[in-house]
Amino acid sequence: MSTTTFAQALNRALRDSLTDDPDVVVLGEDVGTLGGVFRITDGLTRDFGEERCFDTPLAEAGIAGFAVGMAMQGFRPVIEMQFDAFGFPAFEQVVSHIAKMRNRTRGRLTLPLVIRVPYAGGIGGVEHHCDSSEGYYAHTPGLHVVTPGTPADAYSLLREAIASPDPVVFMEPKVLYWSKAELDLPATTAPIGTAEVRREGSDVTLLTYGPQLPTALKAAEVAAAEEDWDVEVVDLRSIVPFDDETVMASVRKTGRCVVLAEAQGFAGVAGEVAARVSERCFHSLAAPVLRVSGLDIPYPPPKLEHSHLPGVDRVLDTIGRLQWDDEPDLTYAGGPGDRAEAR
Amino acid sequence: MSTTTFAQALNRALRDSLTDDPDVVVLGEDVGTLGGVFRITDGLTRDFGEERCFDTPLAEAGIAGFAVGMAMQGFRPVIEMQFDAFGFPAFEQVVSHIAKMRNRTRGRLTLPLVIRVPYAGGIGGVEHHCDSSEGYYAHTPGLHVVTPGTPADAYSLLREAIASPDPVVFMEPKVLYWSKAELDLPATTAPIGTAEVRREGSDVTLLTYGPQLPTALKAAEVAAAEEDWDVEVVDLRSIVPFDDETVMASVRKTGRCVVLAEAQGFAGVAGEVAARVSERCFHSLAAPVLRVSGLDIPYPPPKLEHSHLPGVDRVLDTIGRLQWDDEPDLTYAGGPGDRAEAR
Amino acid sequence: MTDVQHLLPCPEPVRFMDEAGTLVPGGPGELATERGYALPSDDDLLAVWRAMVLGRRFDSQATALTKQGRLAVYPSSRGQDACQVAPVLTLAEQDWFFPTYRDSMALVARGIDPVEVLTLLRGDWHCGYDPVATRTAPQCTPLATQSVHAAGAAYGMKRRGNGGVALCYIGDGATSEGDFHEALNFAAVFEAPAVFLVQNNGYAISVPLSKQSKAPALSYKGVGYGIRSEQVDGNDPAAVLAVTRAAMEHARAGDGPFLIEAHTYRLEAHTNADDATRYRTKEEVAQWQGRDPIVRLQRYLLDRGALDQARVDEVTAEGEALAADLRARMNLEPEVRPSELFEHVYSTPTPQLREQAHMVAAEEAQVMHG
Amino acid sequence: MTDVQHLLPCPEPVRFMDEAGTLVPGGPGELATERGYALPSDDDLLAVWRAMVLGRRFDSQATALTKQGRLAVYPSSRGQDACQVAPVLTLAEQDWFFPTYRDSMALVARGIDPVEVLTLLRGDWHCGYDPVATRTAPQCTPLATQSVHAAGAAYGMKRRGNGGVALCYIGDGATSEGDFHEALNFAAVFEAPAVFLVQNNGYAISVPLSKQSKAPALSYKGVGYGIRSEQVDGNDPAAVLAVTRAAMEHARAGDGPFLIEAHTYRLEAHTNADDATRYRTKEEVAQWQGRDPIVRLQRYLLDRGALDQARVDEVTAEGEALAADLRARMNLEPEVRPSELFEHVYSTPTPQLREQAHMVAAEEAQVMHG
Ligand SMILES: Cc1ncc(C[n+]2csc(CCOP(=O)(O)OP(=O)(O)O)c2C)c(N)n1
Ligand SMILES: Cc1ncc(C[n+]2csc(CCOP(=O)(O)OP(=O)(O)O)c2C)c(N)n1
Ligand SMILES: [Mg+2]
Ligand SMILES: [Mg+2]
Repeated sequence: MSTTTFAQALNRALRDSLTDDPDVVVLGEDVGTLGGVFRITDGLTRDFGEERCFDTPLAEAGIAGFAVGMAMQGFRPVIEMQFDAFGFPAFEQVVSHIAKMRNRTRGRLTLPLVIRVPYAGGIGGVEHHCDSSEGYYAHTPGLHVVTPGTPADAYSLLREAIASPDPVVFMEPKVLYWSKAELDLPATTAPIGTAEVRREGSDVTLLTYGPQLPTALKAAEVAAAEEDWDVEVVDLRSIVPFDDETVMASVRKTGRCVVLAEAQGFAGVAGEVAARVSERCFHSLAAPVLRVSGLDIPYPPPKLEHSHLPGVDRVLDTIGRLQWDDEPDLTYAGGPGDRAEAR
Repeated sequence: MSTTTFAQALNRALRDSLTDDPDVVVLGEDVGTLGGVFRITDGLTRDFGEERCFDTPLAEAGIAGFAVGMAMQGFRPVIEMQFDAFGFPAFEQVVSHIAKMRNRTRGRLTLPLVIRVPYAGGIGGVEHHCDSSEGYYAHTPGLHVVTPGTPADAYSLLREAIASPDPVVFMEPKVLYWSKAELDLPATTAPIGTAEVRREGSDVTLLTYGPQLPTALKAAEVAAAEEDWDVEVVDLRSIVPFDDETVMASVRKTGRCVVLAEAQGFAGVAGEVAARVSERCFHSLAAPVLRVSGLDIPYPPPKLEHSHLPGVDRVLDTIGRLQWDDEPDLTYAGGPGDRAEAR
Repeated sequence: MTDVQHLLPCPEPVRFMDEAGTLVPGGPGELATERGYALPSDDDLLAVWRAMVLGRRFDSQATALTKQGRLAVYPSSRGQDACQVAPVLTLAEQDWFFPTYRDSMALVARGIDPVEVLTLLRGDWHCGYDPVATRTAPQCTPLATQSVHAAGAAYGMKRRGNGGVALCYIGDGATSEGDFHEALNFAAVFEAPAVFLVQNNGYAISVPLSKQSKAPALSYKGVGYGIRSEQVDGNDPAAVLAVTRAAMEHARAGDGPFLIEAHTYRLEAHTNADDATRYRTKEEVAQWQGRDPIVRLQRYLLDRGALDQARVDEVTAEGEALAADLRARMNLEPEVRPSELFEHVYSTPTPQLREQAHMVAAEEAQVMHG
Repeated sequence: MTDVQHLLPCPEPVRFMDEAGTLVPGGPGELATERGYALPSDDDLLAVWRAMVLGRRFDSQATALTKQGRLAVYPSSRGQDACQVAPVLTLAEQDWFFPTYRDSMALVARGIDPVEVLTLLRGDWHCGYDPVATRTAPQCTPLATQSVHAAGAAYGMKRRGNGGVALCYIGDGATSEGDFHEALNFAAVFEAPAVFLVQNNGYAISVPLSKQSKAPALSYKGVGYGIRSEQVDGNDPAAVLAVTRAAMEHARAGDGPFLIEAHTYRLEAHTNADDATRYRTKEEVAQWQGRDPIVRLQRYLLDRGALDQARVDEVTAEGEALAADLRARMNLEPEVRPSELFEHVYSTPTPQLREQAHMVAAEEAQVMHG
């Protein structure tokens, strides 16, 4: 076993895919000579040549659309959007073509491409470098949306994404790039579409993914140590497809559920997960499903990001509020009078 | 009282805003001479001149960004995205600037602009002309997202949106453009941020908005006539801000809730609404909150759209499934064996 | 000192014949020859003429089908016939074609079954033909987005070394979109064998070119990408054929992309749902009616004796047969299956889609049996 | 016949002085004069020189602050000093400026408090200055997006009739973005008084211009929009000043937008976090070090006797004072309030934000008291 960072695991996945399949190409801004601003593509151009890993002009719609065209010729492009917010110029290409081409053509024209998106915050980055954009993609039928939380998953899920016949939006939590594991590569973890129980527990299910996985595990530890709550942590890994089976089985077992996601909370993935669990486990639930999400604000400046990011305390507070009241968050929302005034 | 269509109400709102405030300008593709492909801007150029209502080059990011620049000079641009899917090229401008400029500049630079988006389907339109894109905007902090369901609201909410100091994404359900009401204009309805009980009822709350409002009202009628269910229909009107008070009050009263929205269901507005209700009304709920949404597929071709669109029957079926089982949708999902196989 | 002359288009549209089908001596015609465009052979022009006649018959039949409610909508390309068919006839086996929503006539010229061409507009599915088998991308509705695909596909073919070229159509209005810019740039940077053909028909729905661009001509955009460019009289079938052929050869020879602007006009409204009288005059339309590419080429060929009335009648009859067949097949109600909605979204439906498919199937069963 | 010569840039970058600060006789210098660019007066050049000296001192101080952890990141514009300051000095009271993330030096030249300039990078808020009061848009990170704002603001000023011009900066890499295309086109179509200045420093992070564009020069993009264009030696402060001034006058006179490409180089890495040795050679950097715009202009002014050592010392001291003040103020930990996160999202917080503000306030209180 050797120590492998998340970033190294991704790099290795790209290498092994390039080696195994001559149709795989890696392209994007600065992915060539520089090896990417996060060095995820480090050395690929050197080792596989300009033809296999290359820089493009600076235009994200162009990158996405160019990859569509290459995929039409049988290539398997892996494109990088340098940061989450810089994927937005490509939104039309992603939503109107990449997500829909297979369906449009009755499966005759498939687009086996991967869109790598370094996403979310916690790295002290300035505006536009820390957006959580998975909700936009997850709301778009035709895309798979995958987000690893461990180096082993980073490797295995990326390899599977590249091999997939369907387009995959591969969301890489930037904050985890430097996280480590003892790991021998190649490694194969559970397939896309499956969630993973990262910690077994009996009192409450904590559902999370990507950048918040460490927070969840930490919170579970603290909860066990300080509050004697036995928290089961489930890592979704794949947002689309969604693993209802594993998730619902856990909640039916524990009877309580908190959904933890870093993205702004309103109308995103956390809402979906909470709604699904509430729909499907209604009679198993001893308390409402609560969410711990990022605030509904633009990603804050570095010196204030700690107030935005769900932290261990916020998770523990929320678990603590899995009471049996009808209005679980009144503690913070103030009394009814206050809420009326807010209107 | 005279008969007014939804489209006429919008046109009148634009006219009255142009009359009242010399800083209001209307711009977009074909909004000038042609009066827009839906004729919402009909006659504005003729009556107010090219300076107040004008055609732009064919580029949606350009339109949105140009409007940002004009707003910086004190104008109040009202821009039209010709169809929902044609708003996607402007996504970066909307998400990275329009939504964030006020916050970025500590309120010093505000962008009082309105983005009109004819959206959703039910009109036999081909691909890219029927997308439900409200979920993307609702998930973006800094935007107001408003969607009228009646001619009176079309008028009143659009006037309010144009007068608002904040950017408003104004979602116009295309299927309602030709709907009518007996109405004298100008009319003032409840403000942005408030939901409206469209039909009182005691057994179940049906939460909906925009294109599905007529379906909801129809379903409520049929439910009363055929099933003796007394359905309360709540029209959200404004997705952001969200009127928790009205919504929760209704659900606490009825004890049951169905959320009806046309958009693809996964990770969108319906999920948010269902999650909120489940969180906040847990102990009042006699059954899980269920959703009736569009399918998680690209918008279908015209001859198949009826299978995608939530219809009265699907709503009634769903109300009928407000049983007290733990797995309310197993009827359709097949047995557990079947679900395992789906994996 | 940079010299850019070789990148700039001809200062007037390349043209071989005037509106009466007479060869233009000197003037643009001479310029055309100077620039290396050869007047096509009679055989080649006969092929173009036939394809235009058939294309236009198809087009008018499609418009008629909208009146009978058989098509949801139809954007006619009547008047743009030369642009629709001549470039398509220059395509080789391995080449890919990237059409827009307006280019149905071009698809027919490409040999795609007219019923499959109209599937999108009939509404039984989105794209009716097999893009891989026909080497033709789905007709593209989101404007200019296909141009980037064309750049990528062209580069892909270059990488495959199969000698293929991507031919991409785009409208004058769509050149304003950012994607067009990115496409030209990517094609140039990767020296992709792509030919971009702008059908400048003067309008984007109601918006005239004067509100779309202040460029001396849209073909002057090429130099900003280092792309060779040309402008051509889009209603002169000979010129369109000659210039496109040169462009395709340029691309195929590995000399990089090529941009063509063809000046033309759509004689019908934007679609059958549009009211063109709101934004253009009868006089303008009448003027362009006098520049009809079919009339022009037919007269030229008749004058040369390359064509006779018998052949005209033959091809007219061929057109009628095409139209009759199209009518007959379009009058059959297409079979649609709700279950198909779930089949192509992913290679394997997600569990979520399977649940939804079950729901729809159960509803269908209820309707059938209940 | 279309004539486009008046829209094309000078076939070589406009230049007045060489690397040694000697006026260039004939060649590009002559071309410059032909095209109507006047060698700026000594007074004007002295102002540019002073602003460059102060700007560079600011820039090196900012880089130093990253090492002390006072800034999260800093993109230096060292070497681009002429482009940074000369155009800004041509701005009139009512004009608007649209800078990118790299243009901090330009903001200082514009008179914005250096601490407010660095707010974004210190991380206590996003934009530290008041855009309305300073007529300066927030430094723009999403590439090219500001160019469309500039077009709209320019058109807005035209509509207001206030004689204002929008000056927009953009990098060579960012010209590949669709927004740049849309901005030029909108500006041209609406005859907006906007000047677009491309600082072509040869790289977009690691990507060299040769992989970014095959244009003869980026300034050749203008003709495709009907926009007058120019290219200039971006390290010749006199040329940058003269060309920008002409462009501003062109726009102010109602003659529409203007595109300038300034050839320059960033001497530092992309940001302090970047490792430029990965993609460029020491030799290349050294070569450009020899083209330093400050050295060049200073020598020119000294040679002419317009500047003497006393004045050099004076301005150097001014720079030191600026740096010392900046250091002192940046060393104070800025006060941040979590509650502010909710204050500016909307003019009135939504009920949802109020709930979240309550939550954060309660957490803060818990931390304080618990
Ligand atoms: C991105 C996008 N925006 C808007 C539309 C709506 N629309 C369809 S056709 C059209 C005009 C296109 O004009 P042009 O490119 O000149 O092509 P033409 O219709 O003349 O063939 C518009 C605005 C669209 N299809 N896609
Ligand atoms: C839309 C977008 N895509 C990607 C980035 C990431 N990025 C920041 S700077 C940069 C390079 C910009 O190069 P250039 O325009 O030449 O400006 P320079 O940095 O040389 O001043 C990139 C790719 C971004 N900020 N915005
Ligand atoms: Mg057109
Ligand atoms: Mg650069």
